[in-house]
Amino acid sequence: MRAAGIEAGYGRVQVLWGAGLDVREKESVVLLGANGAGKTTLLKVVVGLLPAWKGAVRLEPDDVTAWRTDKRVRRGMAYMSEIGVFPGLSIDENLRVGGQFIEKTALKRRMEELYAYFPDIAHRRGALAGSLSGGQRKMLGIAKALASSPRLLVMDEPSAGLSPLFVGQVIEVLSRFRESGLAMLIAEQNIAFLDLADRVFTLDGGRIRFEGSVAELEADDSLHRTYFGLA
Amino acid sequence: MPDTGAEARAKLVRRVILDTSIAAVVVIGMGVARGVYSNELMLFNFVMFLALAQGLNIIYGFTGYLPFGYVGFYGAGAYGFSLVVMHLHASALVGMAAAAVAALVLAVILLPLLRLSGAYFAIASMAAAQAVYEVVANPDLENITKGPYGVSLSDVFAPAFSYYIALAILAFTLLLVVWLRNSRFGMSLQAIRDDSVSAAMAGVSVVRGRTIAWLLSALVAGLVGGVFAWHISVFYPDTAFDLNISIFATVFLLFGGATTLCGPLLGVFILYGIYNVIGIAVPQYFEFTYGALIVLLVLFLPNGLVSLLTNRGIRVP
Amino acid sequence: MWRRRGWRAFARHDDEGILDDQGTLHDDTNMLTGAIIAGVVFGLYYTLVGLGLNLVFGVMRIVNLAHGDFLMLGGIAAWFLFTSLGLHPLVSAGLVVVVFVLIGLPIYYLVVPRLLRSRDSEMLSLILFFGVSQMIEAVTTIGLGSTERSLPPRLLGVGPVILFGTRLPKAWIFSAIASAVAVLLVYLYLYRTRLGTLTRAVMVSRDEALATGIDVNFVSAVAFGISLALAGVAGVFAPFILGSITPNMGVAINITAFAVIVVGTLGNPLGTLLGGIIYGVSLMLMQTYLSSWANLLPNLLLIAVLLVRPEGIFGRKVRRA
Amino acid sequence: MKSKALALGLLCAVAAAGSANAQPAAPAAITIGTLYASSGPYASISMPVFDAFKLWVDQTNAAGGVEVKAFGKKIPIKLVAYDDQSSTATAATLYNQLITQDHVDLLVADSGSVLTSVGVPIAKEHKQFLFDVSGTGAAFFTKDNPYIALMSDPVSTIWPHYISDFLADQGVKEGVKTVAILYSTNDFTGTQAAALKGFFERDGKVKIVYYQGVPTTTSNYTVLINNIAALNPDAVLELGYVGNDIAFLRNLQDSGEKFRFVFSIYAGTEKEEIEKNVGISAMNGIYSYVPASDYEYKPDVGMDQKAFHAAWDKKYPPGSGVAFGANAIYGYMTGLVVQQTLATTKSLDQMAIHDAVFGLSGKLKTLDGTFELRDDGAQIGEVTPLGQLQPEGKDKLKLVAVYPPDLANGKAIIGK
Repeated sequence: MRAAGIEAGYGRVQVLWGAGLDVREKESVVLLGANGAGKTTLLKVVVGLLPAWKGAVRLEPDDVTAWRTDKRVRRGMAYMSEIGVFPGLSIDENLRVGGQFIEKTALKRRMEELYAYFPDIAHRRGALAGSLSGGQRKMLGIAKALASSPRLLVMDEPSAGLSPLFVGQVIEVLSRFRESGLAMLIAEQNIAFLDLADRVFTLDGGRIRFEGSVAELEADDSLHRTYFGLA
Repeated sequence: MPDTGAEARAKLVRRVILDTSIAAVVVIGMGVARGVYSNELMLFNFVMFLALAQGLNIIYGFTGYLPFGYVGFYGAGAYGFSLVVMHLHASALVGMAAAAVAALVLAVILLPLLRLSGAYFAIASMAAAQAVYEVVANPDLENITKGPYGVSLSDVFAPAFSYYIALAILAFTLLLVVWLRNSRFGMSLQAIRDDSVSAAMAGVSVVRGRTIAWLLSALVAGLVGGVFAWHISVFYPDTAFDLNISIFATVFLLFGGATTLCGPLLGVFILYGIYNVIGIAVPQYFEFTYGALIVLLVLFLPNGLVSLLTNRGIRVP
Repeated sequence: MWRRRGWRAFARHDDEGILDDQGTLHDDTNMLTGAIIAGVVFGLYYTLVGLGLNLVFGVMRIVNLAHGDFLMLGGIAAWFLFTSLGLHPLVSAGLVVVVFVLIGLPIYYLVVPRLLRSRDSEMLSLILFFGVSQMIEAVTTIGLGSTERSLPPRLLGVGPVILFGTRLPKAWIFSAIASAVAVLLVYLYLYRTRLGTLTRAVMVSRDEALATGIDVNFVSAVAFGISLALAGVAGVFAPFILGSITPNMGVAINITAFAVIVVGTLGNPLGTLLGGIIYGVSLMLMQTYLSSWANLLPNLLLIAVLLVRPEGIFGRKVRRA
Repeated sequence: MKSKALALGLLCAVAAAGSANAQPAAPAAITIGTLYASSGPYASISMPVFDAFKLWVDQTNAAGGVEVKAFGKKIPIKLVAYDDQSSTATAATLYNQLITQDHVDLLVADSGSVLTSVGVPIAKEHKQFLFDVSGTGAAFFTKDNPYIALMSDPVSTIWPHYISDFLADQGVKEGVKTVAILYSTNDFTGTQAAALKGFFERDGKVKIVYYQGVPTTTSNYTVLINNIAALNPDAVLELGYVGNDIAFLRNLQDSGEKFRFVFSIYAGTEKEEIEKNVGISAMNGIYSYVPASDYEYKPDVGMDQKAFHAAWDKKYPPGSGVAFGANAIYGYMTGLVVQQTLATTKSLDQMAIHDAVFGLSGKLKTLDGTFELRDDGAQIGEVTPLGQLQPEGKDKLKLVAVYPPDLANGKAIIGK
């Protein structure tokens, strides 16, 4: 997946000024940025929830810039928003909605696989997602996004609203999927997620400031101060 | 105005002068029109709708609440006027005071509706107006309201005098809008409309602001309803609570563009003008065109005619 | 009402020397139970009237102020099919469902996606559909004139059906059954089909549905079509329940339909069932004990529910501050 | 700017006064202004009146115009008609329009009390005589207002007395002891109900066991009928508009309840319209008023009922929308009064027209009976006998006048 020269915004307010990034096959990329830097906006352009004013998004081998989200999802992209689940639907239904494009028996198989990954939610399949705790909800969100067996999982702040303990659990689960060969694009401000990163992009004021490995990021003094604090 | 510089103040003064002169031209124009055009009732209806559209502007334009049942205050005013004149044999001006009081009392009773948002508020206010109508028109209350049998107020019938009182109400309403557009209070109302949470944090009293706008808006409708009762002198409850009155005022307001002074005026002059010219001859075709116009308006020009200019950054009074 | 032998029956038929088992005992308790039973059956019809409106609100968060006019069109269609082709209303009902779903799709794509992009779509939808309602009313009046139209009562059978001792028109039973079937079908659609699950997902959160890659427009368009079909079916029964249909009946229907769906929880189509029954029973009780105030009822119910329990019975936050 | 406008206004006023003062030669046309409601709740009573009035205008013009005594010759009629769509607000503006802009010679009101109401003060204010077709509201007729006369339809308080007379007279003989009155809460039916209640209480022969008003928008009567049945009344009087009567009669049939005497206003007065909507079996045996559309008065002026019905069917073929009924008679009847007024009035001055209209009182006999006015303008001459819908052949119903005896052409059948 490659996005280049993206300019986008809401109404008249421009948020992105020529941002671009790429995620290669089976690669895990973390997009680091403070609140308001434009992370969510960039992800929305990537998955097709927001039109790009300028620039292009490619999901090799296609130019998907003009595609709607549902078409991109069919093509192997999945998006997990900050909310991530439908609180008014049951766990089972959430997964089925996530895997809506998959053929019936394949979906059933896929759901069993996912329940095996997430035993916490597996034994409450009929319960409403709204009744789950924050951590469980996040797990369900991931499971729902993965229900369509995507090649690329795009996540917006999986740590939002979670206690450090649950953040650890989320990272652990994601790392397992990373090992299984899933490509990931994670927008975060929590540096704990850098453990998952093959590469890092940082976004500031609607522009990409840095691109490179975690080690290179840590080597850069000013960036290091911005994201790791003075500690 | 947060800016206290001399230049800003001069700018404000210029704006107020411009707004006020527009208001004055409209009021004087409608006064003069009565001398040259003899269908007084049509002119009176224009004055009524000019005032009602602006009254609605006060609540919708500045707070974002759109009461579909705005006609409830109008009806309350009409009956406030009629009850005092019928039972106490009061003079018409006392009746007008009663009209104002009746509308304000109803507005206070309905204050809790302001807790509802958007469409719920619109629908609930419509139900409230219907409920008041059902009470007023109930034959069990015939001794008080004359029930469904209608009111006759021939004792105070004074078409000329009541026309000028209607003009005075229009002037009052227009000045209210001018004030809201240019005062600190009006600005804070708009801030609440756009973002009630931040406005509250910025120290603007959300509840107080909305309440005042609601009462002012009701007051205007009540006064218009009162002067309507006076001017027409014979009417039935379904005339005073005709939902079309709300709907017309709403369409005029939206067509012209809320929050501005000129928008609602344009809306009334253009649409009600067309209505009176064409609508009278071929009402069904007109009703259809009117409906289509509304649909197109909402889809392509949701902020009204004036947004053609404001979208280009031009300030419309 | 109980119909059995009683002392009053004797008194009544005494001078004719006839006593049959049509002898009647009426008392206050029977008026009460009669009103409640009639109210439930009548309420089922109003469930049908409100069901589609609520579905659209639930899925799109817009208020279709032309719902009553689509209902009227359904009635006109049934009238037309009967007078020109002699079609039975139950057959017409099936045709109306198909045609109205098909009409609903283009109307949806023409109007709603654009509407939903605006700043305050919930509010603007009220106004927009008011315009649509005006257009429908005008076209119908131009085409057909404004007099009352209805279908012969015999089509659904004349004479009463006795239900728990209360006499009810046959037509009421038919429309109550039609309504129950409609509710059941909507339930099956929402809870037993893939598209239905997606529809509920859109109802829960339109944004999340978009993010999940659901084709929200298609799901909504289908819901819109179903909603019109439900209105149309309700319209087919309208001549039997409301006596007759006129081009301008839509507004009154709308107000009642609002009351029904607000009472039964906005945005929850199945809650409409409860709303309809509450409305029906209260209306019949009002007619029994305070008849001239009966019209006050839907309005008061609506306001009371919005203020006291705005989230309805199944809950959703609607208050602003 | 203001003074200029004022001067202009003055000029206009002077011009208007001038033209009014100088007695002009015969005008090219007599302008008659009227309103009608093509949509809304009053369309069903307004359109037949308007169509019938148009029929009269066309007929008159085809004959070379209307005879105007003041000019001693026939002058064609120019009809100016606006659609008020059942809205009183619109109607008020339009009455004003007709008087002040179109300067009509004669002003004819829309049908029904509600749409007439707003015209009454406007006509009075502008000293324009109002031909009130069927606005029977008692408040319209006051001694201090000479600018109104009711053409057809006696005032609501007179209309229903044959019902109570019949029940007190023949009904009681057959054992009718109790009556239930169910009315729609509007001016027209509300005043009739109140009048009936007064008559029954005054006579003291039949007891009212149920007296309830329901909103005019009521569209189903099942529970109301059940409740009435619970009280076992011998007679049931339902007073409503067309839509109410349709719903009531359908629900009554569906409920299977039988009462010995059932009355509904429109079952007879708009028989064809009701028949279309409820079918014959639901109307069999129902009592109603007998309008002139079902009763043959011998007219001195204009067509009789049969000829008029034929002319109507020719111009408005059955099924074309507006059904023949009492309101059609009212519209034609109004035309006849206008015709006779112009044939006798000294001038087109509005007070002269008042004198001419009142001069016809008691003398004019049309297909609607005798035209007679009280001195305040209310109609008291045209009575409406009580009738009953009785089978005629296999699938037809005939409205038979059964009371008072001098007008009766059949015998009432009171149920057992």
